[in-house]
Amino acid sequence: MVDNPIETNSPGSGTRIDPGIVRCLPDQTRPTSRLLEHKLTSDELLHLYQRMVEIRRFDELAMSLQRQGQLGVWASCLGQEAAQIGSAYALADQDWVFPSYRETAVGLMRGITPGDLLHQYRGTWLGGYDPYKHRFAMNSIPIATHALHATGLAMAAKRAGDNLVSVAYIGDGATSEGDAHEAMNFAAVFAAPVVFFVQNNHWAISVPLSAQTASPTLADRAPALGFRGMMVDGNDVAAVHRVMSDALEHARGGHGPVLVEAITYRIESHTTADDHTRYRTAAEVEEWRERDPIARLEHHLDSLGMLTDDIRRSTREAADAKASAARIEILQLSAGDPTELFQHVYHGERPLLQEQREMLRAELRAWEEM
Amino acid sequence: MVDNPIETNSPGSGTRIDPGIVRCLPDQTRPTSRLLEHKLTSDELLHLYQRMVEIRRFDELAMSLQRQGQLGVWASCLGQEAAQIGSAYALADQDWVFPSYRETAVGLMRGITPGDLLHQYRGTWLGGYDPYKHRFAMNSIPIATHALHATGLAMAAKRAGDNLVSVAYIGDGATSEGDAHEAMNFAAVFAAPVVFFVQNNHWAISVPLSAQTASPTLADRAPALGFRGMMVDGNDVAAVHRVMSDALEHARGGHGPVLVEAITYRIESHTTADDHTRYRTAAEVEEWRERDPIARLEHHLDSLGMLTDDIRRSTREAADAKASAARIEILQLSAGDPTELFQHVYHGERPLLQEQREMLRAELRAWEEM
Amino acid sequence: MSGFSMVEALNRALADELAEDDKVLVFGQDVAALGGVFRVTEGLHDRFGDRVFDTPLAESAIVGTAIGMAMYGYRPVVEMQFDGFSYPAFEQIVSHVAKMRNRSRGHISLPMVIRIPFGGGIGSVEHHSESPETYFAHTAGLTVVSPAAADDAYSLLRSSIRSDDPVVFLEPKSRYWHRHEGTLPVTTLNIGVAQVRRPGTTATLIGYGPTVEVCLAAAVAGSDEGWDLEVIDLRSLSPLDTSTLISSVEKTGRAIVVHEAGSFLGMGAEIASQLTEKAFYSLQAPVLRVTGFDIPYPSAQLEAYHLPGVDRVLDAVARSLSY
Amino acid sequence: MSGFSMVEALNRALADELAEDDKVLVFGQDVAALGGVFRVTEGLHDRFGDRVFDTPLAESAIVGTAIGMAMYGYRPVVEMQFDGFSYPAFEQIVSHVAKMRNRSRGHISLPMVIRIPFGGGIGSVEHHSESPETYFAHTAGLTVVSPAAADDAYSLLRSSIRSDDPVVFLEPKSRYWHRHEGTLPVTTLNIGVAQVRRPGTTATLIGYGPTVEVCLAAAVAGSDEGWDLEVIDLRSLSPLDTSTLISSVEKTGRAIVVHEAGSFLGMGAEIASQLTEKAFYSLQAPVLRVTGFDIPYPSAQLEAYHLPGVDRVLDAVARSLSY
Ligand SMILES: Cc1ncc(C[n+]2csc(CCOP(=O)(O)OP(=O)(O)O)c2C)c(N)n1
Ligand SMILES: Cc1ncc(C[n+]2csc(CCOP(=O)(O)OP(=O)(O)O)c2C)c(N)n1
Ligand SMILES: [Mg+2]
Ligand SMILES: [Mg+2]
Repeated sequence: MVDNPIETNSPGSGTRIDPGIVRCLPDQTRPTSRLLEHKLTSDELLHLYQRMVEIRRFDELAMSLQRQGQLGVWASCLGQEAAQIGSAYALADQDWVFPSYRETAVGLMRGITPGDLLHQYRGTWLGGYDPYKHRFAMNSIPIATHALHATGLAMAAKRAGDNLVSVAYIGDGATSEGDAHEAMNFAAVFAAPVVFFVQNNHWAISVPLSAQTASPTLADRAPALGFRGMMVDGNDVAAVHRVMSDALEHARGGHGPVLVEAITYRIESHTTADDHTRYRTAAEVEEWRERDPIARLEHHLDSLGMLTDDIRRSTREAADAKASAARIEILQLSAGDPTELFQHVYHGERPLLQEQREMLRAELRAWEEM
Repeated sequence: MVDNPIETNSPGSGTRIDPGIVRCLPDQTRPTSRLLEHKLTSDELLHLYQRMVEIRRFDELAMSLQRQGQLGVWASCLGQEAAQIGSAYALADQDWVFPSYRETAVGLMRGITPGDLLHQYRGTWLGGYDPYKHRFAMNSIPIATHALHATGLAMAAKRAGDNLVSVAYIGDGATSEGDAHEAMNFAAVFAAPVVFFVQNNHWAISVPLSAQTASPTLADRAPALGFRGMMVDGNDVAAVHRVMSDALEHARGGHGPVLVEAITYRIESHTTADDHTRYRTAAEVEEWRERDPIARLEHHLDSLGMLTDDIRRSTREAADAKASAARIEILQLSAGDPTELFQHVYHGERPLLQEQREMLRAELRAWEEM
Repeated sequence: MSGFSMVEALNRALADELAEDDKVLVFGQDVAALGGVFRVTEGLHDRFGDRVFDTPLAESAIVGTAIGMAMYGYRPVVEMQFDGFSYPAFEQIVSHVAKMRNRSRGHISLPMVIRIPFGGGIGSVEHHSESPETYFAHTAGLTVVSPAAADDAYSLLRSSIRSDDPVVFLEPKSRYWHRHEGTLPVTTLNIGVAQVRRPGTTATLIGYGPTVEVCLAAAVAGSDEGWDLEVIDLRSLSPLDTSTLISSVEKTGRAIVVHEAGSFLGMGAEIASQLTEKAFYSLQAPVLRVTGFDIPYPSAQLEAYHLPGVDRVLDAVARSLSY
Repeated sequence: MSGFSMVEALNRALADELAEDDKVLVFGQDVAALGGVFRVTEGLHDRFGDRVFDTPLAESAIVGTAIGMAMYGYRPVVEMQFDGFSYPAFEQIVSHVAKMRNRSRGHISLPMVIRIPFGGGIGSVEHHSESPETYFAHTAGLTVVSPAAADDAYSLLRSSIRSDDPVVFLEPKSRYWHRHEGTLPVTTLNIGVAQVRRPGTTATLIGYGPTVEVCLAAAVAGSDEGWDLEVIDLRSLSPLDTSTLISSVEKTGRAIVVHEAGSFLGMGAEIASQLTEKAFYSLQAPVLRVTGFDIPYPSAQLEAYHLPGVDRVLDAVARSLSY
């Protein structure tokens, strides 16, 4: 079944998309009443498949580097590849991304190198890439705070007459923070071109969605504030791409912000420092493993006759090769000269920091001489 | 026309009352499609009339005391008497009120004396009444912050098994603050017996409602968070009483929080320090003056033949007498011994404050001797 | 009326920056049609249109969206309506405004100004008379300044808007209506440089914002006692102009810091520590502090007891001289 | 394993208070099923049911609702997951927690504890290693304490829960797993009293939380130089036990304050100022400060350069002795 209800919605404000959760690819684990058309060519589907495999491979690499003590901590996005890659693929170059700590796939899609992206986790610096080059803002660890930065940047771009959309990636837990509300309200009031892309992965560390909100949806926050909310199956890369494309178009067209709730699941623990077996059942995780976004796409490609053994193999090999290269890049990261600590605190020089830098310099010299 | 749609709503969550704005008393200024039954006897209506007149008289007194330099500032609630008095009248003794700075009428309805209530504005102390005696928390000046205190107290009362509802009075502007969102979300998640009574008086100092939200209603925030929202004509004391009674019953019955949006208008400037002619038209104010809540009730009582000249006169005289007494009480307020400044900062004694108190005491002695 | 008030100076500084640099934006609560509760932004919306605009009532959002705008190349000047209402924005200020440049290894500059009317003495209600400078000055990554005079307010605000570092700009409410002789524009000292407002030899009085006037009045009164008091206006709390303070103390041997904030971890603590460390042999008495009490800011009728006044400053001078 | 860690001590203190007083509640993010990210609340939800519960992800709400509960007679103990995530609650803490008793003229007590794991040295990512003590200790109306040892953690937390004043309880993360010999329960000193952890005569080292261990290690190392260093553990930052500090300095004539927070307006500033004022004639050198740099907390591989260590403390002792 293919239907097209998205266009039938009045643009502008206050509406949430029917029929609820948008899906485009068949889901093997449950009967899907109706599927909508997606906007991807077969080549694009194949490309997304390759990127998903590659990025999952990267996530596995990061997990193992962390276990080897090469990364301080790792926040896996395993299981969320469709949500992240499908949404990132819909972006235009000029669009801006405001990520949390879990948007590895989005960062890689924006062309940031693995090493640059992982400084923070390796502990070599707090950030590592040029956010302007990739239009990918600094990771924001304080939950929901960056939704305001995304809104501010969108207000600025609109004011400048620039044709771009600013996308805030936040989690289900983040929607409880005051900043999330304020960001959405400002975005609505100023009709700013922002998309709030909420990855509802059902957990905020150990707190399940049911303890986070009494509402059946997060998407309904949008119409309550006078703007458009949409829900999408976050494990369906084609549906995510489609909904995100519509959302971006809506925002780009001057119709104000959009909230996209992508329903997905965090397969791993919150981070490598967490142990999810303490608070959720293996059965629940298993249920979602069966809804794996890569398997879903694979199945679809298969049914189209597009997935030969050759392609599978070359995809895997390409992913392995990229992972090997990434591994080398990451292991070569280093913190550099410790006196850089004083370099970026202010634009101008400060006597107090100069003193402290000189003290450190003297210590470093003394240690060297020992 | 009398109808009763409130009971037909499924209690529990996620619903907003139809048919929109509840009204019970005819509004002379516009055709009212349908009026709902109210829950007040004629005696009660008359009583509320008398209290509204009395409290408006009090507000005028406070305005004039401020002009005479006897109060530092005054935040008038003129025009909002129906919203405040109708809602306060619906409360049970055991219920708690968490007011902002404008809830004078509610405070007087809770039995606080004018003097106790006005310490803050006279500048003699930051507060003045026993909040436990009146179940009327300290005025909260930082916008929306007290909505969280109301929610916490409701969570506590529910836990203790006590049959009470906690009411947070907030303004339209307050709904933009993160704290308002967090309070509503916590209340919904913990199904706490709270009523968020939002006086939508169309202005937050100089910022109109249209610049505060892109949504046509504030009540819709509630269903988006999984709880009940209701709208009422805030200049209709009987309708406010009815909606508030229903809201309290809902919350008291364990069905979770309720948001009541009472649509009213701030007739005066924000405070005596403000000049509303800078940002709004005389015509707009005039339009709302014509919807005066006291005149509305008066008209209704008149139409029932309940308002003799005698009653009008005695009401006015009683109000004047109370105002005279209040005036005396307020003028007698004084700050007392300045060393009390150190008395309530901590429960225990602190050497640093003891030193500072001794210094002040010595200065006071020296000044006396001069 | 001749000369100009601090409110007028701030207004003119905003207008001149708005006129000269179209990247400058001014926003906050009630800054447009109303012109701000203190009229600092009066007329700017009329003149500059939507570059001066009102926002919904949410301080975290005001600062948070300013961050996004600054990232995009604008120079936002935002207003927190009162000192006590800057706290909802605290997380944005401490976790992002102060740290973004460092986090991004220098890629991101946030040239933004957070204007905060601060301090007491105007008979206001609670939360309207706070002195939050310690919270900001302790935070690495922020510049914190406060003018004491109208001419300096003009020049400091313009420099703050032009600074590539984020600036917390503390406006002393009790000095808003004080008039200064002369005409605008003026250029005063740079950010980071303190000003000797009155030279002297007996002891050094150190103030900023609202207390500079108190120090100057104490110096006048002190001359009756035969004291020749030096008065320094810090102007900038972070960075702190330690060298001007040291030079003064090397001359006078005595210092008294005066501020409205409580003593405990107030600016006086930092100044006393630095002076003691760096001018140890010059000091003939400990650096003394004359400050607000360590209590919540009191109600209007009691604030006079709380605020540091001329008598307390003179008492401290006497105490200092008794060492 | 013999003895108990600080995490175990804190867990036991919570359990014992929950058991003895049914008004005690424990809540925050991930404190129930997970037992807290540091396992401080492990097992408490199982044992005490819904008196130990998880909340949605909103710090202002956690503190704000705790205020309402405390008003109603409960004694909430709330957790901020990390130091850097206490800032969204800053307004509730500064404008209400600290001021409610005073505002209500003594009618309202807020017996609540805000637990905050704080400080660095655990190789964590940004916002997870902050030292926010100045923000709280500068705020009148709050009590601020920090244990350095596991036994003290137990006793201080129990006293904090029993205090009728709101307490900000700073738990030094780097000491969480350090074991203490002995068995619980124990009773240590009261809130407001500092402890001399090691007597000495050459100079006084003053630390709290994570830096007491650094001071003790420096004292051991210093004995090689022939120095007999006294080490004081503040335990309570506000109130500050000035008299214990004065007595020590009257004996040693020299003091060095050690903390991870930046120097500018850090606790060292307050201590130095008070000691200089109150022990002026005893001090043979300025009170020196060995602190974290005045920069945003650095990344894991650089934090060792930032944190005050034994060598820097010893250098400071040498500098102090050179006066
Ligand atoms: C303001 C703030 N509070 C607490 C934390 C600690 N913390 C880190 S991640 C997290 C859960 C976030 O959940 P969600 O928003 O659903 O994102 P997810 O991790 O599932 O991607 C918490 C509580 C934080 N980083 N920031
Ligand atoms: C956190 C905070 N920010 C700003 C203010 C300054 N302020 C006082 S009242 C007000 C407007 C409030 O509007 P609304 O919530 O609609 O209530 P109303 O005054 O209309 O009753 C503002 C901005 C404040 N008191 N608290
Ligand atoms: Mg999540
Ligand atoms: Mg209003």
